[in-house]
Amino acid sequence: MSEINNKNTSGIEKDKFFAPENEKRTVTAPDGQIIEIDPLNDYFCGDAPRVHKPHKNKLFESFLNWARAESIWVLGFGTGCGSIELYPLLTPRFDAYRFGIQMAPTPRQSSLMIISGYLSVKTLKRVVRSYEQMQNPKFVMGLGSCTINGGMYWDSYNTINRLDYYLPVDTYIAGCMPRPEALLAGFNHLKKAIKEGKGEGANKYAENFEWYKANQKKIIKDWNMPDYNW
Amino acid sequence: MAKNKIINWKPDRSKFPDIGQDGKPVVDLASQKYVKIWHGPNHPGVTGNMSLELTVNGDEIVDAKTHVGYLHRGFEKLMERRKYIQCFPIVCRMCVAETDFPEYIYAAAVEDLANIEVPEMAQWLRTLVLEMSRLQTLLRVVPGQGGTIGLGLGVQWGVYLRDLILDLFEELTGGRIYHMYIIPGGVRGLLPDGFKNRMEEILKKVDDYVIRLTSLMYDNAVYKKRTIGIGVIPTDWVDKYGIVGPNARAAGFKRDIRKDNPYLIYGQLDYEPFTTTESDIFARAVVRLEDLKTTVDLIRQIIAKMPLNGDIKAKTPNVLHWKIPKGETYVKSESSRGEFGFYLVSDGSEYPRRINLRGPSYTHAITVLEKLLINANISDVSALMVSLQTCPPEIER
Amino acid sequence: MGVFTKIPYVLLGLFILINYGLLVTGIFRRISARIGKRIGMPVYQPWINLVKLYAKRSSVYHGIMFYLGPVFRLGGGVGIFLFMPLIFGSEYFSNFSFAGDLILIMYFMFFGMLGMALGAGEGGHPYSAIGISRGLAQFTAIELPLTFAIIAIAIQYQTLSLTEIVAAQQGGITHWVLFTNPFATAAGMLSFLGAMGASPFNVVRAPQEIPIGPPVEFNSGFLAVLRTNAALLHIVEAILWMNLFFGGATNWIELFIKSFCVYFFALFVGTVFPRFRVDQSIRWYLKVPLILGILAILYIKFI
Amino acid sequence: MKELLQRLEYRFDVSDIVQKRENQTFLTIDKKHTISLITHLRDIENFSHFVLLTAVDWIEDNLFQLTYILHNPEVNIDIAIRTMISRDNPEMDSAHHLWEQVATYQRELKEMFGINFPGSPGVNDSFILEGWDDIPPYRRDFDTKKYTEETYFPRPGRQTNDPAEYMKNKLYPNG
Repeated sequence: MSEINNKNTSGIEKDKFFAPENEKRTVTAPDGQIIEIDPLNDYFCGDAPRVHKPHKNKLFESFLNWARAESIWVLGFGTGCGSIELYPLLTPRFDAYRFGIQMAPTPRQSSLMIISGYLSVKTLKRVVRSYEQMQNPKFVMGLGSCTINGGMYWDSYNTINRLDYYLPVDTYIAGCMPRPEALLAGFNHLKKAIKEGKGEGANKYAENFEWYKANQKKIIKDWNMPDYNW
Repeated sequence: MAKNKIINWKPDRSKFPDIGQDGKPVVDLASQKYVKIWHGPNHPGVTGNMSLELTVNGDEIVDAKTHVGYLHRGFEKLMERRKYIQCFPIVCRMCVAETDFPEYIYAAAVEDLANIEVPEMAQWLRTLVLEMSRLQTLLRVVPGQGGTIGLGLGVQWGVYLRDLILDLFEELTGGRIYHMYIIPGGVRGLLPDGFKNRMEEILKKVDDYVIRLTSLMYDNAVYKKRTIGIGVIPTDWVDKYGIVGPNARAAGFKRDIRKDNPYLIYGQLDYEPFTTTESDIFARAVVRLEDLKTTVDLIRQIIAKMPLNGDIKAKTPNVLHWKIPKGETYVKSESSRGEFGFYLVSDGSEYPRRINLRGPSYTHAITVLEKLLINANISDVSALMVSLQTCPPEIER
Repeated sequence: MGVFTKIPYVLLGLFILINYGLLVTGIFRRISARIGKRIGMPVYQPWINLVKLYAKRSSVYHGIMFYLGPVFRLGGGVGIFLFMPLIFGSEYFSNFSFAGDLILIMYFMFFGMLGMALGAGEGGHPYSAIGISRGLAQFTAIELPLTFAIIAIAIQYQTLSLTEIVAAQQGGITHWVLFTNPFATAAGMLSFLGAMGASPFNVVRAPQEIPIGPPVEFNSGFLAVLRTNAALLHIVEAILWMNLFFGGATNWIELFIKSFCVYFFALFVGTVFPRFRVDQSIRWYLKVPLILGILAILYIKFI
Repeated sequence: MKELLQRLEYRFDVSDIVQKRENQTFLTIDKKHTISLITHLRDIENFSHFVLLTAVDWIEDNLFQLTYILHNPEVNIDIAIRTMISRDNPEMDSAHHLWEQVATYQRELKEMFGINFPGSPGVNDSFILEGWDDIPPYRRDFDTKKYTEETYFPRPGRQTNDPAEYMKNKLYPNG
């Protein structure tokens, strides 16, 4: 673990975007005690994500998958314009709560990340961090044609074209922007996939970690954080 | 709130850090007296996708900085590579909350440069669409002010009504959020049969909702306690920081472009912008509620006075080879947040040379919010953001 | 009846109450959805949520206290339960109540908060630190009127045993504390709102301000323990208030109905009020409910 | 409006006056006198509301055009001030002392066009982009399509048509 951290820290120190508050420093506390602080070691973990195998008993695993499918907690992170349709989804007209869909305010407690539309590079960095903080099993839903092939912004210099190069996507919902009905249909599709045991995006991410990281680092130029930060 | 308190309002900085030479507080994080909190972008209380860098001392905010750019798509660059007509699907995506205002001002800017006179019927329809757009935004934002401090019930009811308005939009234009209804020279279609009756039914529901919302939110003792006297914008800030729209009206300035520089057929409609002088969160919420009532009234007037039939589109050249004469213009309209304008430069070719959007949040969300947050309680951050009605997509486009 | 023969019945009571608590949570969500014109989630959703949370494959921890925080919190909930007589007159379901159990229950109400504070503090998230300081400060203010109300009841019946307090209230509706000392009931019910974390006083977990307060870093199994505890604690608190002010229960049906009504007092107040800031809520508790609590003591002393 | 323009012409060396509508005027002034004209308009003529500041890239003439739009809320007229600066070493006097929010506009222009405003607070901080290392993206010589194809991973199968050609082929297939 310390080895990985050292590697990360030394790699970053040359970066021109390295934030000054992340540097190693000594601090004098109010009571006169002198403390050494290395934020990157103190705040983040250097462990890469691991593959967590499904339970061996198939019947038991399918029961757990049923529970996962029927209780989807969506991370409340509106990354793009599609988040405006999440209002009707959670209010009387479409009421997604009926299907066990709730909003969760922190990535630690949520199981589904909705990428609601176009994703600029600056947001992608935050999205990757949030995604890595979520707990296995976790799912990603790409909303709108912008996440599929860039959509309306296919030639924009600041938005990504294909989401599946950066995060493992479980479901795409086409449209610009998708209607709430399409979202509900997408949720049903996702539920079906989870119940069939296909919702293994987190394991896929762990298996192809190097590839995903390389793609992410290609476009996120000021990578002033460790490779993996939960 | 007494008036003199607003005039003499100054942040009490006695227990706060010193101000440095650049006008910013000098915060020594290593002294362990302050904590830096990154508020957003993954935060349910932040409007849209933006983040605030807050330095707090206990519950009180010492220093605040707005960070934007999470929604940057480079519209202004993309539009330079698209023909004038190709810009229409892209321009309405600039601000997702109210998609018709950028559409209208872009069309108006093109017509202004090309000297096209829009037929009267099209002007009425444009006004109707703009007011409907304002209504659907306000139905989300007015109860949303309560939602920021834990009163989610009004939001549930309001967004239900907003869905009904969106249904009407769908009937008229074919789209729920993005309409692309206003095109250069006019609009795309006439009203469907029975549209006015269905509109009136919904407006009755909105009237009923306003009464219930008033007793739920505006007469609520806890709501008043949380909002009165918080986030006061002093009157001299209005010109200094370019505050427009409802936020200026709450500070006692009668600024409404619909009234000051009437565009479309607003000159023929009868209404008076509501102003108040308290200028705190509650006053801004009251102004927005009055705006909601005004909008309902305006839609009723439009439907009553509107001609039944007429030409809806002026003659334009083939839009695929349309060369706009050289020139530049600035066109503005009053959105639900305030002055919303386009600066359009044409170099005489088929492609626009430069387009720049002026959104009210450009000043509200950065300069004003940073100032208001100092000395505020961390509980009031999201209430302040919603009361300024910040909308990040129009800052970064 | 010996202590060891009681243990199976205590466990049975715990099982019933946890499930009843989850059911009430489900109904709570469903009714508040109906007020907002929605249909709402299925009643059995809380059970699925628990299964899902326990079934998460990975979890993140931040040290020993982070592990122990949810355990202490659950210990607080179970502790209140252990010393609370559920059914008056039943030998099987009066748990381990004894002569001074009211004091112990008051202690356990704070114990869970403190344990949670230690655990959440180790999580290191600034929002949990803010939430804890708010929660402890507010709970101190909430406990004051409640303590006055309990002192009033203790003076009235000359006992600190819950069983005896319930026994003294038997024999008709007019014997309830609700009628014999309305001030104590008013003060107690107002602090019940705060103890439940219902809307005007839910600044501790305020999702729009500090999402979501102390449990912000808890995930997977830790969160599941907290959720289990929340279901148990809320219903046990409702039963405590029922025992104190509304005459207790002599059978399970009465217990379910009475605790349900007490529980839903918090819901109906909570739906139509936004939340106070923490300084405002402390100030409020030190005004109206505190005066009511003092009045309750004066009322019982001099009238 | 006419009187105002006459007063301005008398005091300042303004040219290219275009009055598009009766409440909107565009005029040009040289770089040196821009800030003093804006100060004059704000303090003497009551143009107290600052609307926007933006730039236009005239790459053919090797010039940047800066446009300041001011608004007079008392008589409701807009005035837009154009000034041309060289594209080789783009630099302009800062106007942040007049309105504080101008600093934000100048920060954006520095990032998106590379126009420098010495002395403007925080002008060198990144505003919208993060870790940008190409030429400023709003300049005309920056090709966004090429950049996208090189940087992001375009999904194969996208067809792009010139709409004029496409409609011509569709409507008149035989030429």
